[in-house]
Amino acid sequence: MQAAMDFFNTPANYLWIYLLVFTSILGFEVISKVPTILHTPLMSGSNAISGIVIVGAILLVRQADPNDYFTLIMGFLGVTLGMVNAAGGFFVTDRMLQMFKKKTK
Amino acid sequence: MQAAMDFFNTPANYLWIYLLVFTSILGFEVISKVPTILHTPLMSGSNAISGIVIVGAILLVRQADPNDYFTLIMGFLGVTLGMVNAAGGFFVTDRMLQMFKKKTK
Amino acid sequence: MLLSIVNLAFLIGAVLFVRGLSMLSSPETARKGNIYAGAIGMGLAILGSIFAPAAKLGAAEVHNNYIWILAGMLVGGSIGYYASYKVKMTAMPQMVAIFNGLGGATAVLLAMVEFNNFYSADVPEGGMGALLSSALALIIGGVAFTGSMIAFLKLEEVIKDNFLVIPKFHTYLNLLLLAVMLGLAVWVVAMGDKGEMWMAIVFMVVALYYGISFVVPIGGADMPVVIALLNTFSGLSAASAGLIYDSKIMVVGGLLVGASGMILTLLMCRAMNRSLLNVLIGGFGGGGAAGKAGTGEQVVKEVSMNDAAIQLNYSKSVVFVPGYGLAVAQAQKVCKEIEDILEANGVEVRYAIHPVAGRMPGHMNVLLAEADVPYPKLLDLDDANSFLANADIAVIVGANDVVNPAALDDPSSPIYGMPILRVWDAKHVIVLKRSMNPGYAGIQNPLFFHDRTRMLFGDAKDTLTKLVSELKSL
Amino acid sequence: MLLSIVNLAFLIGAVLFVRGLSMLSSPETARKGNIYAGAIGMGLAILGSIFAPAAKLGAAEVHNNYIWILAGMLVGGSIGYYASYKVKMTAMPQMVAIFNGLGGATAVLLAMVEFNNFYSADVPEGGMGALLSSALALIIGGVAFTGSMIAFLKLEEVIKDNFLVIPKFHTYLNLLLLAVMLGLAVWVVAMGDKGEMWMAIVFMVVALYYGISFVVPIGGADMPVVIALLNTFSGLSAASAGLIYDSKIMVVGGLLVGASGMILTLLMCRAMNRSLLNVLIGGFGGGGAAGKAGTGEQVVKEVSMNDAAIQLNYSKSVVFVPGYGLAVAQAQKVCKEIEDILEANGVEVRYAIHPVAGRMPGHMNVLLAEADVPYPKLLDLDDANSFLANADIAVIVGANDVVNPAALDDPSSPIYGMPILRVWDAKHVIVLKRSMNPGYAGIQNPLFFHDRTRMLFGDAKDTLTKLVSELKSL
Ligand SMILES: NC(=O)c1ccc[n+]([C@@H]2O[C@H](COP(=O)([O-])OP(=O)(O)OC[C@H]3O[C@@H](n4cnc5c(N)ncnc54)[C@H](OP(=O)(O)O)[C@@H]3O)[C@@H](O)[C@H]2O)c1
Ligand SMILES: NC(=O)c1ccc[n+]([C@@H]2O[C@H](COP(=O)([O-])OP(=O)(O)OC[C@H]3O[C@@H](n4cnc5c(N)ncnc54)[C@H](OP(=O)(O)O)[C@@H]3O)[C@@H](O)[C@H]2O)c1
Repeated sequence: MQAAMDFFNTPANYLWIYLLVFTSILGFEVISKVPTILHTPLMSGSNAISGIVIVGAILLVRQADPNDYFTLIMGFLGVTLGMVNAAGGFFVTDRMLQMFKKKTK
Repeated sequence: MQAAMDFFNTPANYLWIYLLVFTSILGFEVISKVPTILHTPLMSGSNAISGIVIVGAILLVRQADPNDYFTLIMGFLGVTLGMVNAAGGFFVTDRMLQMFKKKTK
Repeated sequence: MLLSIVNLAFLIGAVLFVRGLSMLSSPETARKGNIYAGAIGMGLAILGSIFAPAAKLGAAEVHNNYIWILAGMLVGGSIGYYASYKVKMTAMPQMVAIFNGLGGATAVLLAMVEFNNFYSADVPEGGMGALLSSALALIIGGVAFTGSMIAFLKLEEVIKDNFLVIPKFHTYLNLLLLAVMLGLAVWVVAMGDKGEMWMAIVFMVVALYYGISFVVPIGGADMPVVIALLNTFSGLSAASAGLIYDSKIMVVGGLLVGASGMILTLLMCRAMNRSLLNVLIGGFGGGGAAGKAGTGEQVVKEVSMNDAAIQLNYSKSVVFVPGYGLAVAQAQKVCKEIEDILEANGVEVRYAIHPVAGRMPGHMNVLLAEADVPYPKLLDLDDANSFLANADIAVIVGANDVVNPAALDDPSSPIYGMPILRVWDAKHVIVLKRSMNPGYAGIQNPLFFHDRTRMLFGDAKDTLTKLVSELKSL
Repeated sequence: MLLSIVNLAFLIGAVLFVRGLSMLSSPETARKGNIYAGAIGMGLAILGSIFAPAAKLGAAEVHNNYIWILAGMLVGGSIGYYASYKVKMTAMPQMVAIFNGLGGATAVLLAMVEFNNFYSADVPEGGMGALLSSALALIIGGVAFTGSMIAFLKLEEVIKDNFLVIPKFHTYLNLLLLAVMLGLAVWVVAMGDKGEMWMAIVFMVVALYYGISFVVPIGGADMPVVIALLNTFSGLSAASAGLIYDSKIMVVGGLLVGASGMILTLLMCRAMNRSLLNVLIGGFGGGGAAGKAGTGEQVVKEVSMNDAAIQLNYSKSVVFVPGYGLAVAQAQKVCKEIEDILEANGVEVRYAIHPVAGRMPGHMNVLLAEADVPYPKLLDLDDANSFLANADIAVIVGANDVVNPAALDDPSSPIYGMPILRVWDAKHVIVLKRSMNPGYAGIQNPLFFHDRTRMLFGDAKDTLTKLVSELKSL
């Protein structure tokens, strides 16, 4: 308990908590404005953003020892999966939104 | 220039910058939803929030040496002015919004 | 200098995520928004992490191993690109489910490597913070991973609703698993550097199993809600992994996904008039064959193709009510064709869009947009109900649950209380479906036995195509 | 433990600021929102800073000196409370200006003390960060302080538009001052601990003087825009002071105020169809007596009280167009009384609200809310213009610039291009004002010479009160 409180009160961690709280609120504010007709693209588009884990995987591979195959393979898998998520999500969303576009003509 | 970049790149400062950027965006998102009819209360209500400087003044007085009259008087002034801003702003906004309230009956 | 550029790139990337999502709130800017967030923002993040100097990584040595990264990106990018162009619009929920799962899996990988590094280091770095964020990434990512896979398999109907379920006690089993998982998390974090790798492995196994056990008893009909919820999880797991790497852009991106998934989850629950808890532990749809009874006694009236065409042609206003069947039959373009013919004859045509018609939020909108239906013709629930009150004909194209009057008047029905489209307010109702089979909720629909209702059996696309030629020959 | 509670209180306070402001977006929740943000949020922040343990302050010793704090709070609270109950709704801009100034002044005080501590310490704490945030608080707070005071004095008409202004070169003077001020800031920060207190004092003097010089040449008519801008500054100065004290709640609160001020500034500029730059350096209103000419030649037609009453009574629809004069005369309640009488006779009554009518954004809405006019009767610019096209009578109650047709058809007019209310589209126009004096922009209004226009001179409240008795006696 004490340890948890100390953790929370460390200035750097406490600053992180502010960032977490306010970014979450921002997320809710921004996304609650999206109208129903765009909910499918929202779902796939925001899903694509969760491919951001790829950043972690890239940093992991870069730090790995060239002989540490465990880490390298895990990292490679991470980069691959993250990229499928990011690229696939982006392209499918674009494909959908292209349809919405056409009607403005 | 180098000093400025180092400053920006220090992890703690960099984290602060995120908080600054995202809180500002959040502010714009939240406030741009306020309709014209409530702009006067918004002006005075948000103005009241700028009375938050009182926090700084309080911390200042608490740290001052009891014989350091320069700091004490500056701090006292700060607390007073901040309090006028916060309390005055709050009450005047409340007074205004009370009028808006009445019409729902 | 490089560090400043990289830091700035990350910051701009994170801002673009927010900006892109907020541009999604209007059809005019949506496509650009996706490009801002999904291409430029993500691109900056990837470039930033590839070129970040050693100082940013907080590592003494950096070996780069760029070949591994490039290989992963090429493989992943190609699969993603290929999948996105192959997938049918009807299969979007499955696609999102798989992507969720992949994001979650990546978070699990990262967490396990971090545990491994932590325990194998002489002086573990990061202390409680490192363990806490790894534990979070592991739990949330693990549940997102296996949960999404089960959701995918359920949607593909590879596994059935009663697969692996212990009928009465599954809820208790899940609560037990949850408690064990959280207990393990606290234990691992509290042990600090006295912990060992096997603890993390046990923890991972439990988290992965919990994901399976959590989703397995939920009825197939509720999968879209579950997928949106797992979307939240995959976002939060990315955010937790971001804490491991002290990466703000991962945290911001992850939280945005989390917020989006949560909003969609709650929205679907509200549209079905059920609480999230009810979806997660409640039976609905899980029972599977709750309906189907009582078909024998009542009589269903059919209408001929020709009669239907004449009725449509001489009406003043027609409302199409699309549902999941429209998606299955891919009938949206033919539907638009009929709209054009009718409008040319002066008939007023609208589409009534129920918020949970189809299999994901906004499903019908995407399909009709694909067919070039202008969106002012799409009415939402309230507008549609008031329009229906004065409409001549309602044509139900493969919808079922969303037009089931039992939701209004039969308290024993599992969908009782869900707001629905009051199609029987129109003077005539024509229902296009292939059989008397029930919809996703698995229950019979009294609407089909209503006096004003006429059935037109057959695949929606076939039927509509025939209607087009009938209409043209009138 | 105490530290955790204090930290949590600050966090909750900051969240309440956001929540409160977002509740301001609907009249139903607005009052509660103000209580969340202004009372509970601020209360938590104050309590937190009073009880924060020494560790939070980052100081070895804490002397508390609670008596000074208590005294300041009592004095400040009483003044604030008293002022808020004394101020007339018409004087809101002045009040906001003063409060802005106080916030800015506090930030200046804090920055100066920080400089003093920094330079007098053996080993200065905080380095570049401390100097940078103090410099920011000093600049922004200083400008907000003196700028607001000048804005206040201008609104109270204590100082005139040409006071202290060097006619042609003032813009250059300001640019020079700005450059000097920023140069000083860079110098102070770059010198680091080699700096001395006198540098900070020079810096402060320049900043305070810049605030004066910045606002002095701006025309009285543009004061509301300036005040909103200074509101932004006071918020940002609070945020900068927050950086000095490493206080997140000050930063969050300050930034929210900054965003709000900025939005209001841009909104007013847009409603006047001018850029912010044009307001800040451009002459409009500054010239003062640009209008007033040409009154002699054209003829103004008056209407008698009795005729006006009859016209109103037998019309089908009446639009009131309130302006600053309504506020000055405090005529909102009588106006509502006339509305009630007319509506009882079956006349449709609406209010046309121009976004910059009065002296601050939303000014008219507050006044009419005070008189219990239901807000669906308040039409915004576009709705009002389409309603006016079919209205029988437009009654201008102390408005002038916002109904000036020169904005549409006279490219030489200083207000050309500003969107206005097209009152002359109504069948008859009745103008209530005291004289032929121009409005805030200081220019003559061709509307008063229009065929359809009849003047009804006198204080708006008197005139309307007389109209009430005429109407009752009909
Ligand atoms: N949209 C969402 O976000 C969401 C989220 C959660 C849950 N759900 C659930 O999904 C359901 C959606 O309701 P709904 O009315 O759209 O669909 P539904 O109730 O699932 O009914 C679909 C109907 O389409 C017919 N059909 C299938 N293929 C067809 C074809 N090729 N041609 C013609 N008809 C065909 C089926 O009957 P036949 O087999 O006889 O042809 C079935 O009756 C609701 O229960 C809702 O709660 C949706
Ligand atoms: N609202 C804002 O946020 C905002 C912001 C920036 C600028 N402004 C500026 O403020 C102006 C607002 O326009 P406006 O049409 O509301 O007001 P206005 O143009 O300032 O005109 C006010 C009129 O009210 C009359 N008046 C004053 N006291 C009166 C009384 N007791 N009884 C009857 N009439 C009285 C005055 O004429 P007499 O003296 O002859 O009676 C004057 O013509 C615009 O120029 C706008 O750009 C407003």
